Amino acid sequence: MPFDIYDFSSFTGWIDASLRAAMSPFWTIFTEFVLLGVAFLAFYAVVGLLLVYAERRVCAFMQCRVGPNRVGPWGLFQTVADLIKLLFKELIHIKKADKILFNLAPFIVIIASFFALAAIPFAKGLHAVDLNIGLFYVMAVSSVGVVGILLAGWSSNSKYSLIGAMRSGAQIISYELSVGLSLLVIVVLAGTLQLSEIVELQRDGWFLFKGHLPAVIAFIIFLIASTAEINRGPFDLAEAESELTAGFHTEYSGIKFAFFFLAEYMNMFIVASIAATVFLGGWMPLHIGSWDGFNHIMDYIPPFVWYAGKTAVIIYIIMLFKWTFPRLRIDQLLTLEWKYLLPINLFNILLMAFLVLMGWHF
Amino acid sequence: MLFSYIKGIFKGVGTLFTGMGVTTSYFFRPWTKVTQKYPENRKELKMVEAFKGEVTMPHNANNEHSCTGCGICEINCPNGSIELVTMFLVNEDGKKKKAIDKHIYHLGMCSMCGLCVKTCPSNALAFGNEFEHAVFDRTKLTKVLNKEGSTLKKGVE
Amino acid sequence: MNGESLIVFFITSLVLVGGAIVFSNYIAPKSFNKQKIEPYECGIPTTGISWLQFNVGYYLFAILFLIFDVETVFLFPWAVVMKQVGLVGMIEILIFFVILVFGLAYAWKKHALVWE
Amino acid sequence: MTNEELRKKISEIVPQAVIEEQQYLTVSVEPKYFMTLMPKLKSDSDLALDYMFNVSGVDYGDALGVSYFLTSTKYGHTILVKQKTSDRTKPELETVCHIWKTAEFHEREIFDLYGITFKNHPDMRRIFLEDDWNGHPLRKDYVDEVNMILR
Amino acid sequence: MSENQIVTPPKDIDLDYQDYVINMGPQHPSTHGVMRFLLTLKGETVDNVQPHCGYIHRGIEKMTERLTYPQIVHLTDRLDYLSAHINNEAVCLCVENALQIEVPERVKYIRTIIDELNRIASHQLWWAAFGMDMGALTTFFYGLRDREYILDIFEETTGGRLIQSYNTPGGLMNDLHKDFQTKVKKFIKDFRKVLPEYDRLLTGNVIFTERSKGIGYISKEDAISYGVTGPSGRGSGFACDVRKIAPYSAYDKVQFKEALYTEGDTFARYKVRMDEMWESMNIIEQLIDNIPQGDYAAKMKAVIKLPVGEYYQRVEAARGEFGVHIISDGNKNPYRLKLRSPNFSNLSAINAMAKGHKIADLVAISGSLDLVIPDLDR
Repeated sequence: MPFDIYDFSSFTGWIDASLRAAMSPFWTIFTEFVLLGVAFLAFYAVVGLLLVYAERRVCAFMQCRVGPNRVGPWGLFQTVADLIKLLFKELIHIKKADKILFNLAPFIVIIASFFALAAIPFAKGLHAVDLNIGLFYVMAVSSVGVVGILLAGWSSNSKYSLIGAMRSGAQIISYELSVGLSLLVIVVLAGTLQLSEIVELQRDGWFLFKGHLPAVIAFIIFLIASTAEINRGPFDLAEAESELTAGFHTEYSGIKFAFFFLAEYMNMFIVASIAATVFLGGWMPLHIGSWDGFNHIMDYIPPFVWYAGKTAVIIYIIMLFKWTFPRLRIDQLLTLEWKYLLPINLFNILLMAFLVLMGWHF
Repeated sequence: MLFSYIKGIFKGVGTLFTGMGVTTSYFFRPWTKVTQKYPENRKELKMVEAFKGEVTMPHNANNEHSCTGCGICEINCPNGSIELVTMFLVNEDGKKKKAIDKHIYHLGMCSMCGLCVKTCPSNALAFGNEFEHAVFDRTKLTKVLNKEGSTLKKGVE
Repeated sequence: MNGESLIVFFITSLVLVGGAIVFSNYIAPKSFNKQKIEPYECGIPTTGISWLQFNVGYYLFAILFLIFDVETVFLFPWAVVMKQVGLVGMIEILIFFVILVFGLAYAWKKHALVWE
Repeated sequence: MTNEELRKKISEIVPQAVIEEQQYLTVSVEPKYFMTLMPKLKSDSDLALDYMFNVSGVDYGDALGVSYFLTSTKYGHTILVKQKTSDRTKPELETVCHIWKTAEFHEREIFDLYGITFKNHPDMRRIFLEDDWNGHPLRKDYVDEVNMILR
Repeated sequence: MSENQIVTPPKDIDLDYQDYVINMGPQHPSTHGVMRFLLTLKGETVDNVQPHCGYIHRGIEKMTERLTYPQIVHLTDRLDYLSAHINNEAVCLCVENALQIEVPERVKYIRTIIDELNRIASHQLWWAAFGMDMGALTTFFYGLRDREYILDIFEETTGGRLIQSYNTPGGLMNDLHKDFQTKVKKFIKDFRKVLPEYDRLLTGNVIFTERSKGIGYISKEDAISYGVTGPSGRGSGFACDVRKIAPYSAYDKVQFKEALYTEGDTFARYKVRMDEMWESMNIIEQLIDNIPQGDYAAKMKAVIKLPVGEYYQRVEAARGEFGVHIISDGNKNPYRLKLRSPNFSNLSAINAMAKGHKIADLVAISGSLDLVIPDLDR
């Protein structure tokens, strides 16, 4: 296949081999780890800043505005300027706050998002870890972030934060289920949990099309549930600026607040990546049946571009949610999960299992 | 019951999509933007004629105004933002005549009600279109409306 | 490089957050003000303590969640090997599902899924 | 109901009431007859003055008074009921807030600005000014040498 | 936790052990101004709401005792700044009625048109802010964008955008701008297209309807008793439109429907305002082509002195019934001027409405009452 020319495993393998030739095994691993850390740190920062900028632009366009346009060309450095501003802000420690948890919370949200990022395949051979239970791992890790939010709200010794924390508690106990079950639908179809293998299985067609109806339902449910899971859009109850001023991060200032902000956007990126990987074939190009010429052209587009494009589309959809819908109330949040998403999900899994058993999928 | 449940889901999702349609359509129509880039468009930015920016006293080319110093504007101002310092001039006939020395206007206290302009018997006052009044020092908002060395227009009583 | 490289991510994130906070602490101005360290409550001093007994309305949901989350974990192994175990596994999981759905329906009927 | 009929009806309830015709039919009653009149105004099916659209406190100089503007959403007639007390040091009047709930806030406002205490009011506190404010600003004899500059 | 953390609660709260007392406002994004609600919560459920107002009490009623009537008029813009022209008109009408001056027909027409434009502008801002209270942030920009056209029309004619000070006892400050009619017609034509878009974005949205239907119910009897007027009262079926009950200016010359809903909840109040925007456009269309020629002000004396007596004038402001009660002792200043502000009465019902609902609902309810704090505090 032509797009195999973009195989990154040979590139990483080459780095590995050349390092091994140059130094001892311990230092090889050490150097590789440092390289990995630096690469992901840079990636994390760039994606975070770009997403904040993108969100500002997208919402501005939806609201008939221009958006950031002062710092740098097209306001591209606005986020950087904001970051620098936040760095220079005083970190205020609230009276009688639970100091340890208060300081621990930003660590937890960032660590959770970093861990989830580790397992995402950006292109063939371009992933940090490729666990055989990759999907399960991502689900588990990404739900840790909400714990950070809960801790942040609880430890702040502010009433608004506490209500925000309680709300995020309600969010934990509902939307994790739907995320898991909607991904389970695809696992039934794929028969594996390894993310690289899931992508590989979509070589001849994305799961969204392969699994037709149940996969589409699962995709929609995943979008809804994951939006709730990352505390965004109509589900930003823990933050709810019109009700709780700023909810869980009311008392956070300066760079600590920035980390919550950053983690929110990174979580959005991770969720979009998972959706792209599991439903839209990750870095696999779009192939349509027997249109060989078309398929061939598609193959020449680098896989990373495919991956980024798909992720961007899903991020756009998640942003669209936020800038269109009113916020749900807390009891509606639970009603939506338990009375709508969960029953539909359970039914959907059975439907998919049935389809797979009968061999009716593509 | 099951039917209405399913119908409810479809109807609800449908309304969500119509809402998303509105925002998306604006997203893809950049020409609907209404933002004005303010300091850049200063040149084109023209306030309408009636805009009440500040109270001014128009002077003609000979540095003449038509304020007789009657004090009606001072009485009519609800906030006390106009103060008149008057003096007596002796004209050619040797008669003493009241005239303004300083027409002091406190922009910071003005609420742009327009009573001074409306009630002025000799139409000496008018609204100016200036709207960039920001200053660092509050005292700069106190202005003297009649210009240095200005005199009363001929024929204004 | 596999699982063990996760330690890199752990350390990287610690460095990112810790480093930024330490750096910010170093460069940010500091001033003390008694009002500044008050918890925010729209400008009014807080009444009472914040960590009061707080009435959460989702107690029953939490219990249900616990049950369902564990069941989801049970479903994953089946999902992976579904094609191998075939119809027999399908029927078994169907029974499992029926019990689950029945439980949910019962909770629904008993108005456990209502926020109070 | 026309003003004539209203006048007749109200004189039946409280014969001592002074009724004049101004913009609206103005009924002035002594505070002691006030509570015999007011509940009737709402409960009487011919009057049915169920909507109190304004309550004004007035300082008459020698007396402090309250004017109640009442209208009937059913018939559309409007009357103005007035009561006053000449006690300026500790003025006390009856509340009507259990008849017209809107009076609750309006009476608190009058208490705040005129110092008239309303008996049986459930929550007689200042509403606009701080609790430790001295005096009642809308009274004619209120002096504030700092903020009120006399010209 | 250390020992000195327990602060004695204020006297006015009955502090159960379970009670969770929280201040919403004065520095809170959803109170639209400096307004404070003291909430007693049971979990997320609101048990009691105590409104504390007066943060921007300026003593306008006291100030008016020193001002002449034309000066008072411009103070009233600062009450409900979103229906500034309507407030102005109330004072002017009261003075004109007291002096028994007949203003020219032209003035009546222009006043009515600007009233209705003002009402639309006010409702647009309300729609914008209400959506934002609910969490739909985009509504804010759409509402403000469309409001801008009205403000431009105002600016051209009156010189002011938000607060116009266009009225004066006896008439208007100056004549209409020559483009006024064409611009208003163009605005109505455009806004008729935009308003359905508002519906698509928010009204039909399932999350919005779920969040507003059945929330903050107040019955018709309670609405009358609390004096909840304007769109908030009409949402409960209380036909309180002063434009119908006691027509002023040119309202007796136009045909319009009073928007009435009987549900009494947040959604009904929302619908009333949406319908009112349509009705206002109808009213303007009936008048805009028929503005009679003539003077823009009646002849007035230089110093206006009202005859001794009491005068009251009711008008329908954007938020409800606005009233001016003037007691005159024959001087150029009023002896007593009482302003009946619609928000003050509307606010008094908030505890009855919000009890038993969630915090999020309280935000929706206070948004649906459309409180403007300077009007409330006066």
